[in-house]
Amino acid sequence: MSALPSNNPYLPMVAEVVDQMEEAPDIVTLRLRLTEPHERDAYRFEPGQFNMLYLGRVGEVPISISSDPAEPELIDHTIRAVGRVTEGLVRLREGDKVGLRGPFGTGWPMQKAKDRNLLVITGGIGCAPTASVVGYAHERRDQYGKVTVLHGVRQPRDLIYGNRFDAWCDAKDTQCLFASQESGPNWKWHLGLVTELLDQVEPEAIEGMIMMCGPEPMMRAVAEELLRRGRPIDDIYLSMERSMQCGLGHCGHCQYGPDFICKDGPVFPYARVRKLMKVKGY
Amino acid sequence: MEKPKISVHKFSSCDGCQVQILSLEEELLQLADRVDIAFFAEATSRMNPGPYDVSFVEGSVSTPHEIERIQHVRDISKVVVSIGACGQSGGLQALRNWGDLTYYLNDFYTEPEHIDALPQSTAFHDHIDVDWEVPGCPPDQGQLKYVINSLLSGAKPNLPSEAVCLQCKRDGNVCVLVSQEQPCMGPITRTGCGALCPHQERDCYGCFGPQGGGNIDALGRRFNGAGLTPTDVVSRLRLIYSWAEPFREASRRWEQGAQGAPLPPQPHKHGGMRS
Amino acid sequence: MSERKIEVPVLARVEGEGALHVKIRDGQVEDLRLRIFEPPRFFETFLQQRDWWEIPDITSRICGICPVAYQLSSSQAIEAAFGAVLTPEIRALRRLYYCGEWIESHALHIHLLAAPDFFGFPDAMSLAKSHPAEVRRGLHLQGLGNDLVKMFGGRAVNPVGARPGGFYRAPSYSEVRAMLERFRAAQDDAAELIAWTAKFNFPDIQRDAPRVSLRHHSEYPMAQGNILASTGLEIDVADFEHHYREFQVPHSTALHAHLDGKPYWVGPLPRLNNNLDRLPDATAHLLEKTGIRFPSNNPFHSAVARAVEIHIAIEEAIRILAAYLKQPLPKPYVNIVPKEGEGAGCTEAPRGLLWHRYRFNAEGKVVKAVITPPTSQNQAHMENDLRQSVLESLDLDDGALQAHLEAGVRNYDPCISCSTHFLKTTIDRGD
Amino acid sequence: MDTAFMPKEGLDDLIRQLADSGYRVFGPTVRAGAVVFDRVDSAAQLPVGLASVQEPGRYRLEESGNRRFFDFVNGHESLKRFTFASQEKLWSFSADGTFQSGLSESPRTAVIGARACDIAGMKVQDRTFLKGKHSPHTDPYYADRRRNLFVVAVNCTVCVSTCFCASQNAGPMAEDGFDISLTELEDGFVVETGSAAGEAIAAKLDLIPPKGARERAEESIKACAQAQVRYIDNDGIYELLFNNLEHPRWDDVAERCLSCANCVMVCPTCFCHREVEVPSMDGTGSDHVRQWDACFTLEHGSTHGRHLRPEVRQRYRQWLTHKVGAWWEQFETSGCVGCGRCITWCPTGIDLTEEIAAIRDQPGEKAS
Ligand SMILES: Cc1cc2nc3c(=O)[nH]c(=O)nc-3n(C[C@H](O)[C@H](O)[C@H](O)COP(=O)(O)OP(=O)(O)OC[C@H]3O[C@@H](n4cnc5c(N)ncnc54)[C@H](O)[C@@H]3O)c2cc1C
Ligand code: SF4
Ligand code: SF4
Ligand code: SF4
Repeated sequence: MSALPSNNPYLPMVAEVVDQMEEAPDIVTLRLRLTEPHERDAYRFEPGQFNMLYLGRVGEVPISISSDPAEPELIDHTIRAVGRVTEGLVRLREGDKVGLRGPFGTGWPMQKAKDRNLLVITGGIGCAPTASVVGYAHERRDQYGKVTVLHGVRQPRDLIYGNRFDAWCDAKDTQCLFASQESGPNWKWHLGLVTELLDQVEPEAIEGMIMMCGPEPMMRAVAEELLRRGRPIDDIYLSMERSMQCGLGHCGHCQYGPDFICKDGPVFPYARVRKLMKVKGY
Repeated sequence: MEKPKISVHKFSSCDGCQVQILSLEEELLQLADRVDIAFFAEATSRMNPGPYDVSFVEGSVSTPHEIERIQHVRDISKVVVSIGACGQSGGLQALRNWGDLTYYLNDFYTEPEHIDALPQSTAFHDHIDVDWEVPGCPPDQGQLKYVINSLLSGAKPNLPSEAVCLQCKRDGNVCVLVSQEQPCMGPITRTGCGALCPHQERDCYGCFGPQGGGNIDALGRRFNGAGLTPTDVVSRLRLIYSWAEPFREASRRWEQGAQGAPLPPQPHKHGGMRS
Repeated sequence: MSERKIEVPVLARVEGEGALHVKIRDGQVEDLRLRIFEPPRFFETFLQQRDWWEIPDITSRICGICPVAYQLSSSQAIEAAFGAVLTPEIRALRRLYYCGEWIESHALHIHLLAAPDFFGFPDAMSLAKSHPAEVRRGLHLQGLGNDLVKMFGGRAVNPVGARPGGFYRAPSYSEVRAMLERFRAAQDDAAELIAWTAKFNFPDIQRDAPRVSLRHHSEYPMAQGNILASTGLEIDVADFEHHYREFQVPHSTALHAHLDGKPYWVGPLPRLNNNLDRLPDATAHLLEKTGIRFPSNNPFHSAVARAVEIHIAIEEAIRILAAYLKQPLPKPYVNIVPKEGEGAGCTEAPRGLLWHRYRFNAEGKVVKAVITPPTSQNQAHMENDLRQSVLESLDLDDGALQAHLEAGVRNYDPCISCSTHFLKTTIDRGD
Repeated sequence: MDTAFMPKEGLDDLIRQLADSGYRVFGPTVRAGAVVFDRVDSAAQLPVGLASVQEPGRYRLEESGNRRFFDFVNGHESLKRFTFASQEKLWSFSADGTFQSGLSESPRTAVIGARACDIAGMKVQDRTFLKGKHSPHTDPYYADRRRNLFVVAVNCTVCVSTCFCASQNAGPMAEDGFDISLTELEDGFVVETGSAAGEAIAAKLDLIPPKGARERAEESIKACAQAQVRYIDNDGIYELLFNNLEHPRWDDVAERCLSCANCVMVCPTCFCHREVEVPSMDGTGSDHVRQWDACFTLEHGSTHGRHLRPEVRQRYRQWLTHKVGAWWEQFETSGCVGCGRCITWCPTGIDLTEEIAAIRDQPGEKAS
């Protein structure tokens, strides 16, 4: 009989929390480091990829990598506590251990976007996948043009990514615009839909590579608006989210038309998913 | 760190849910090491009046006094977990909700005027906010352990709401509905038991309550196709979880009249058949 | 004039919820009530109109502690009503199934409910710290009994495999073989358990009352036989209602039951006392070695009786399992053809006689159901016992007296949840 | 080895030889009125003289009137349960933060009576679970079982009303993917080998030259294919279904679908699974377990506290469009091998071939 395979993609590696940063009341960035030196040395990722993080005795969830691929030893995950596993993950402290499998999936088209402006559109509450894009471009300022970030929320209190947005707004050649569907005290930005922000940015921004992450109806509305404005569909990318159990294209939970979001995505060209996104309950 | 204080309280019930805890064998001792069993009348003479971190409540609410008691338990407990069918739906004894209490009292008691009973046997969530519900008559020990362990780890217990059929098939059972026309409730019943009835080669009778996304009327039509009358269908739905909303409402629909053609349609006519 | 009151608002380590009130005046028991506040659940009423085949699934929910007893008494009554006769093989399987419940229920009672009293602990979890091996042995026996029930019914509480006429499924060869091995391995544990319980520090008391149990011509009785009283009365189970009477007594809220006009006693100790000549040899030998003289009228010896019955059940299970391996059963039930009629059934629940009677219409739907659980039968005798205990122990302080009385209640393993019509009594709202 | 012939009695010998060579031998046996795979140690345990009558939502075993072993066609179980375990521990976690793989060399297992559609189903699952053109990762648990599986195929000479393997190019004859294949005739079996392991076992059997048996066997297999009444028209099926995602037929089927997932569970190609945590009561470790899952459950598509597919029609549509449509895009094959199990074992008798045909009959319709 042949020997058992040594390489088991279902088996987590061990990672240690080396830093823990609170972004907002229920959003935490965990900086992780693989404990095994050879695993650490071999680990590489791209912006937009994700890991499966395992919390002992509780469970495993997909979380995007939000740090810079140039420093693969330190892997950041910005996590919002929404349920069983994530609520436990955000309680972890320096020195705690988690299981880590990854990286998985295809990332943002950062090569294709070289020398171009970037239009990053996010929605909902805190959108980690796009953070990696902005961070990546900021680290390589000479390779990318202007970065424009449009962020839409339902109500002002959903705008909770405070520190990070402040840093982005202050960065060179970066513009941030916000929209809220409902008004509230001290809301000084746009009142309305994130699509309406497109009127407020300079035309060159819209000419850039477009990368989106957020609720599907929002992404679809923005993408369709951009198409109406004559943007080519090939310039529009978005990151999708589905339930994922394995990250390997085996468990079937993220099966989406002809794709598995975990391996064929999570970042897709809009053209690939446009038709299905229209269908309720797909 | 101080051990979390847990308590177990009984209301109108058969005690079976508590027995599921008492029969955890070695694991009962392990649990006792990890928590302070502050109140559990059936297991210990120590009776700490509270407050508690987690209270497990068994049974349904069927007397005025029980309303007061469950409210008190809620007041003195951080987390309240209802265990079992009675607590989740009023239980088997909610069958009386379909009739008239005075009939039951007169049928039963020589001096009914002295009996303190509410007209209906109801779930805890009808009276207080319940944090978690563990289904089943009785609940499954594996699910109970999972919930206890989750709460002790500070994690939300997510129990699946799918049909019994999935576990039935994982276990390799033969479908008694398809192979023997037994009126199996598995397709509309929530998983958790381990598909015990089909394993015993009999029909499921719904003791874990309605599944999350089932189609009760279609199964009723299937039973109809297997020879059950609408009255029989009502009776299938009105057993252990008769007062859980999906079964309650569907049984009312079936009481009011037919629900369309029996299933499956015979003989075959359409489509992918070479004639 | 002195007055003492013992109030036990919630009896601990009993099954179900009950309370005990005692009022002592001038050295006399003025009032003693074992109060049941289990709310009514109307089982007998909502059995009406249900189909015959649903009954065991419903009655098992009366009591989560002895569901097998309920299923089997129901099934017997149904079979009697419809004239169905079991084959000897199916009857043997039923006995095997019942062995599981006896073992499980008795082991639970000895270790989790009763034993802590004899060692001065509040519960078995504390007892396990000083007597880890004994408690673990007990829990494993309990588990073994549970697993035997599970072989037939998937789970030990409200198992699902029994039906009128037998079982839905015959256990497989491999299940039975594995079970047999485990039972053989448990024989020593059961023997040691008898010796262990016999050394408990028993109060020396005697309680006289007619002992009532089933009596079978050759076996230790479980689910077959006549009803026998130590007074000499022996009747068919169908005649039980002619001798048995429930009635109310002044100054007590609880309903009392008499057999031929007298309080009586059911449960493991009366059963053992009545059937000492029906013990398997190995068990009889072990019982003799305890040095306790049987028949015994000391209710505390119920703990030994339970251990003895665990041993009997293990011996019996081994015998039946081994026979089954030689001849597995193709069809595990006899067909039932419903007809109009009436039938009674009676089996020995771990805590005593459990008697059912049903009347059916021609379609096999229930017209009337009567269920008489063991606890209600013991009620009158139990209160007499406690009354006597109070008088014998007046010199104890309140705490010790209460503990003594509670332990006395536990001897009967009253199963309060199953007090179906044991509740046909007034719950006095004035108190 | 050339084609050979094995008299009836040889079946017992085959079982013995497999057992003697260290395999756990599974074969078809009768339980609860149907055929299931169970451990066997003699041919007497097989369902000799039984045939299955299968219709939508109905399965019955009846006397076949002859003494053949394999006229029952199939039961609800396929080879899937031998390669893709319905529940298994992936790994365990200990309090010290380490992980222990749940992988252990699986026992060598021989299965007698796999049908062509079962083998086809296994080959479809290979595309999901084994690294290659269609999958970037090998599932070692699957791979290990797959490696230790010895398949004794049985070519179908009779079929039931729900069979349509011919339409899916998946049978009734197994072309490859077996170690030994048998075709049953009145007097014995035509035997072929498909692997070195198969050769080794066949060498120990008393085989004789087939004479005309091979031709007779081929005849009856062909007749079996021709007797099949159901089919799927696979022409442009991906486009057909994905252009009709709002077709009223989805509402129609939702009236009948119980959302019980039986179709998924019995399908030899469905591979969805979920991972669950089983923490130990002593508070130290836990097991990470996976089990078969299905797109018919509410939880399957739940994200952000909302159900992705709250309606039955959406869940049925997810299943069918993937199975017979998107599968072509992902795996270059249909996800349906025409075994008919989902038709027979659907409690309400939903027939996917009929649902597809209904959409094909009136494409482009929109739900009102
Ligand atoms: C590719 C990918 C990248 C992700 N990146 C991030 C990230 O960087 N930061 C972050 O905070 N979250 C991210 N998520 C979402 C995150 O995986 C879920 O919030 C998490 O799985 C919820 O698990 P839980 O156990 O905490 O909650 P549960 O208790 O399981 O569920 C809480 C709620 O979350 C829903 N949920 C469960 N699984 C998922 C899932 N896979 N996706 C979305 N919702 C789910 C449930 O339906 C439930 O309503 C990502 C998801 C995907 C698929
Ligand atoms: S036997 Fe019942 S639970 Fe099992 S698959 Fe059939 S319908 Fe579902
Ligand atoms: S199969 Fe159904 S009735 Fe049987 S135990 Fe499970 S949920 Fe209860
Ligand atoms: S979809 Fe149905 S017919 Fe096709 S392979 Fe699966 S179970 Fe068989």
